[in-house]
Amino acid sequence: MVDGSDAVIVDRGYRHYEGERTGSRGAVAAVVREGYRRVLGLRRKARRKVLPWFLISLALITVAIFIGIHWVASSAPIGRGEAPELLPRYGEYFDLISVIALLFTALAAAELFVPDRVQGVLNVYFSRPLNTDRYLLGKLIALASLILSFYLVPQLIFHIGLAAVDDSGFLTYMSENLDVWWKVPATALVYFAVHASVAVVIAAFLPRVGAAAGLFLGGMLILNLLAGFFIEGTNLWFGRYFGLIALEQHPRYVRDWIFDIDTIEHLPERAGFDPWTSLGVSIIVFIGAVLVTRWQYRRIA
Amino acid sequence: MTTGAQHVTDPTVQLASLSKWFGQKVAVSDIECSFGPGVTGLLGPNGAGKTTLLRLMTGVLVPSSGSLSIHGENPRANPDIYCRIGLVPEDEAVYNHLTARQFIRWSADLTHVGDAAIAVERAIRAVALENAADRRLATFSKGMRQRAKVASALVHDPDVLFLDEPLNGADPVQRAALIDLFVRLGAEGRTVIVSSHVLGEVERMAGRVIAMVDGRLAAAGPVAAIRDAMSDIPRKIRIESTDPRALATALLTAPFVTGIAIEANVLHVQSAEPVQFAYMLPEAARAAAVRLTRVDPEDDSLESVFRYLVDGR
Amino acid sequence: MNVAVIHNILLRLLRLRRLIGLALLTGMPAGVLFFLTFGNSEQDIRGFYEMLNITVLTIIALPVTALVLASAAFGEERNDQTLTFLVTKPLPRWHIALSMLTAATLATFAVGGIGIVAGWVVAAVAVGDATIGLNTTVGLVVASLGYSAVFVPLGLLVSRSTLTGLAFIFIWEFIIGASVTGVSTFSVFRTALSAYGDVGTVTIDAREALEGVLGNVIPGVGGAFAKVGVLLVLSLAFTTWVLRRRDLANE
Amino acid sequence: MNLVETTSLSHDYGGTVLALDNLNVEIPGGVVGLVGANGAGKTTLLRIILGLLHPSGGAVTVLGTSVADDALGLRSRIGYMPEGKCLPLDQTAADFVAFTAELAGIPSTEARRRASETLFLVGLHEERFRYLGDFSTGMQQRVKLAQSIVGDPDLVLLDEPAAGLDPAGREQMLDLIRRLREFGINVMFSSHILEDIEQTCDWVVMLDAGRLVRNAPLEPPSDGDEVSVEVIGDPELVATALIERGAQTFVDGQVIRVVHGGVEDVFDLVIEALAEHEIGLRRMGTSLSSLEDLFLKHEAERG
Repeated sequence: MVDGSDAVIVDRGYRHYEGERTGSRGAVAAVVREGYRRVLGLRRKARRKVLPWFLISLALITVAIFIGIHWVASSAPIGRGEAPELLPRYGEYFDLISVIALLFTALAAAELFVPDRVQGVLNVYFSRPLNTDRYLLGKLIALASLILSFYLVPQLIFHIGLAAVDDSGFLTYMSENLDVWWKVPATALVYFAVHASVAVVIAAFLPRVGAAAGLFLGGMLILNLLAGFFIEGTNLWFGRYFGLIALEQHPRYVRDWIFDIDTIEHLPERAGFDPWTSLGVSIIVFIGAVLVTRWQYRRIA
Repeated sequence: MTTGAQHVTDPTVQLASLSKWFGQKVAVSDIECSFGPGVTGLLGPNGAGKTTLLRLMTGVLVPSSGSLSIHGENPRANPDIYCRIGLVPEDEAVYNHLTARQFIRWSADLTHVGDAAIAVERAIRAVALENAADRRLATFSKGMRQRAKVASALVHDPDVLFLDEPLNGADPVQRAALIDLFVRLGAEGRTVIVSSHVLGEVERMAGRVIAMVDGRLAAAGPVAAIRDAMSDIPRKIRIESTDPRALATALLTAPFVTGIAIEANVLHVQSAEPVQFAYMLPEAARAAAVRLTRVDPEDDSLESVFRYLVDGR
Repeated sequence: MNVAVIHNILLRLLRLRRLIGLALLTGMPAGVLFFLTFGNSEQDIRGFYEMLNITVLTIIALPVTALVLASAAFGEERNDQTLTFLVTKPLPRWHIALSMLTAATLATFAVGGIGIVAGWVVAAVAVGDATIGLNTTVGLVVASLGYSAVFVPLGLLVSRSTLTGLAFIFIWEFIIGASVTGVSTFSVFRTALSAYGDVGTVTIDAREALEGVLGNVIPGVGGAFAKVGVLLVLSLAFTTWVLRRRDLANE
Repeated sequence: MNLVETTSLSHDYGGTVLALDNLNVEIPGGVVGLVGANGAGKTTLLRIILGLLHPSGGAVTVLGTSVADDALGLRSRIGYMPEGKCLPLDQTAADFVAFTAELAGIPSTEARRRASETLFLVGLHEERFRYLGDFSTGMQQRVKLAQSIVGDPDLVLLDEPAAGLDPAGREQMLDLIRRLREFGINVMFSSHILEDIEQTCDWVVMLDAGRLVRNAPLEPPSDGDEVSVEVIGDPELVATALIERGAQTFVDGQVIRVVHGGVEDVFDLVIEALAEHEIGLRRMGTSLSSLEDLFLKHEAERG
């Protein structure tokens, strides 16, 4: 364009956009991407990154430790191959990760839902080709992919790690443990369904991130505590149904069922329910949460 | 302002080298002035320190240095003086759980008003909130909330009033009514200090102006005097006319016209001496047989005072 | 003390939605107890009642209730920027401080009282002992006073007072209070429980739980009230000092 | 094509009070001012145009499309700057504006580029990587404007864009609004400050208690109008001269309001009188007082 003798002054002013518009689908995708950034504290002050990345590194460090235990066990000269059932595997890892994930869920749900509402940004969202349902869909996709990744990525690393340190060789281990590929995701889904549902409903109503996260964690604790009292003390025919209010326990019960673990008696089990009931409750909680959240957002939009 | 225009002869509120800083940030710097009966406008752009100064004067904030007195008393040391002070804070907040009447009654009860019921009704009437007095403040519009705050500041018949942006959010009708009210309060001999960044309003109610820029006292004195003092700031004037080119030719002969731009039927004239220019313009237009349809200084007088003080242009 | 101030704060603190939320929280043990009264012996019911009172009510529900209400006394004034109205009134500063403390205590006592009365009625009917709720009520009085003394100045001083208060409960009351012997004396809910343990009879199960929580704190009503009394005086002095000497608005 | 057309548009928020009462307007393109007291129905109308609020009666057509038929499609052609807070304070200006461009359907790389350009236009290029929480009111207001135009809309709705700004900030904002027309963007903005409307708009819609008071172009000065003149020097001299020529005058400080029913041109009369008595002309114009008077008159009639 520019040769030695010419000069060009470019003032573009305001440029009109002539390209393709991605429409509503693009808007949903933008909500999802923005959700990731918000929860993970990306493009935000360092202070905001501390908590999410602390929890993520905690999840990864524990995987490393678990693999390490297996490696030590398999390479130790004495006791090789003895009592492998004592070593923690996929199901046990859920025990650990689910506590960290509970915190992560509390944080993620609150961050995704509270600030948009409190800071009035919803006014901007809904002035774009986006309605309540699509907005919530975007948020749900963001939350689900984040939390499921939080469960599944460490488990995947764990799986590869276990295969790598296994005596029988990498490929043999992989082919002998194909059931992991459905058991782990199915379990993670149940954890997600219960934890995220409760966290989102709370976040959809409370005006502060801290309060929403606190109420979610405290609520889970208190429900367990109360369910314990009911199961122990009540003699009424319907008393045992209060065992179902220990929401935090349902995914654990389902997990033990899927992985065939029977070490702890969870509250719903103590109340005499089978795992199918816990699975059912999880699904109902999820559907209920979707409906309540949708109702709330239609009301305020 | 070395002339002492920042002081009045009959001061009710006196500030002596008052300063306030928050950490590194200086919000109010060495303010030395006094206020007396009548309406005084406290003028300045956003962030100039008007709110901080009003909070210092009303004892909400503690000065970092310097001192102040209202009727000879520092409100921090002697809260009784609050009986004679009314404050309308800038914050939009009010007690949302109360009705307007409850809120005003609460103020009356806390300021030891003799016959509270009568005082409350009088205050409600003064701001014309009779029809909404029993609605919760949460349901009020911005303008109505402002009026409720004004009523609560008036209920105990104070003789010193601090009003921080009281016209914010009021529509033209409410604004006109509030301005009338403030002018009346000032005429009754009360000290009324009104902060604002909308200059037209201050001009309509205040005889005297204290202008702040960047935490410092920038100007003090009667509005007109400040105008005059600042009238020599070079300024642009926008002129709509039937024949801008002919007018431009005529205007260019004047030495104080330093630049002219033509845009459709609009002239933008840059003048080094706007007062001179104002005198010359009608003559020039008549001589050139050009019909003027609109003349506007592009920077409204006091706005340009700010800009001149802030940017030096 | 000033009646208009207290009345206004109480109206504000006890908004219907918050009242319902907190009443549900403090009423939870009563609800649970109701279902436990069927088919259990009087001795068992008494045991459940006391365990619920100690674990759910005194250790979780009351601190949270007191935290929400007492930190909101000044906290909401501060965050909603209505504090300006209050501090520019001709009231001695210690009147403002005392009014706030009184309002916070009354509010906590009232809301906590809803749960306690509910539990008391359920237990009294089931066991046939009208005095059964006396010790919990004494505990409530101590807790309301103690937590208000801590959280009222907190609300004035800190902008995110609820969160800070929650951290106080967790770190000071739960963790440090349980592990450091010298500190447990100064833990508010232990003080409340020390009063609780000194009034009326306590079942054997509950006695064990109580001693587990109290550690080396010796039960005693007089001591408990003396402790919160000192706390209140300190709180009043501190709050007054803040009102007199510190900035009462942000930049 | 009209910007907005409404036919017997009514809305109530469930109570007995009508926020909009049987509104029939045709608003042409350009910069349109929406004036009215608080609670006159300005925000309600804007939200109905956006399709965020479903009117309880009547219909609206925006840019030739019925809102009821395709609200989502319309919204990708409309920008909206809400009144009050709407910014995520933990994001940078560039991130937020780019994000809102993506919401309007622009792919993300292009969105980032447009965000940067738009922030340049509103004068925030240097500050674009700072967090919104650290912005002043005026800067935040400009970010709000930037997010409304970043998606290249055909129409932007601005709800009280100059609220809470100091004079300098307000003037910058009005300047930006005037420039939007050069960019080919239609503007509809609400304000209760009449001066703002007069300085920027070429069409005025005035609402009162949900009813239409006026829907007309902002009149260019014409002969029969009232003219207000601010002078340097003795206003009485001028006033007397004008009265001699058959005009009616009101003097208020340095300002003279002139009403002239005759055939002769008011402007020429004024200039003549000024030149004759060597009085300085500081400011002259028509509409300001007329619009405000209309407003006050209407309010007074309503009681």
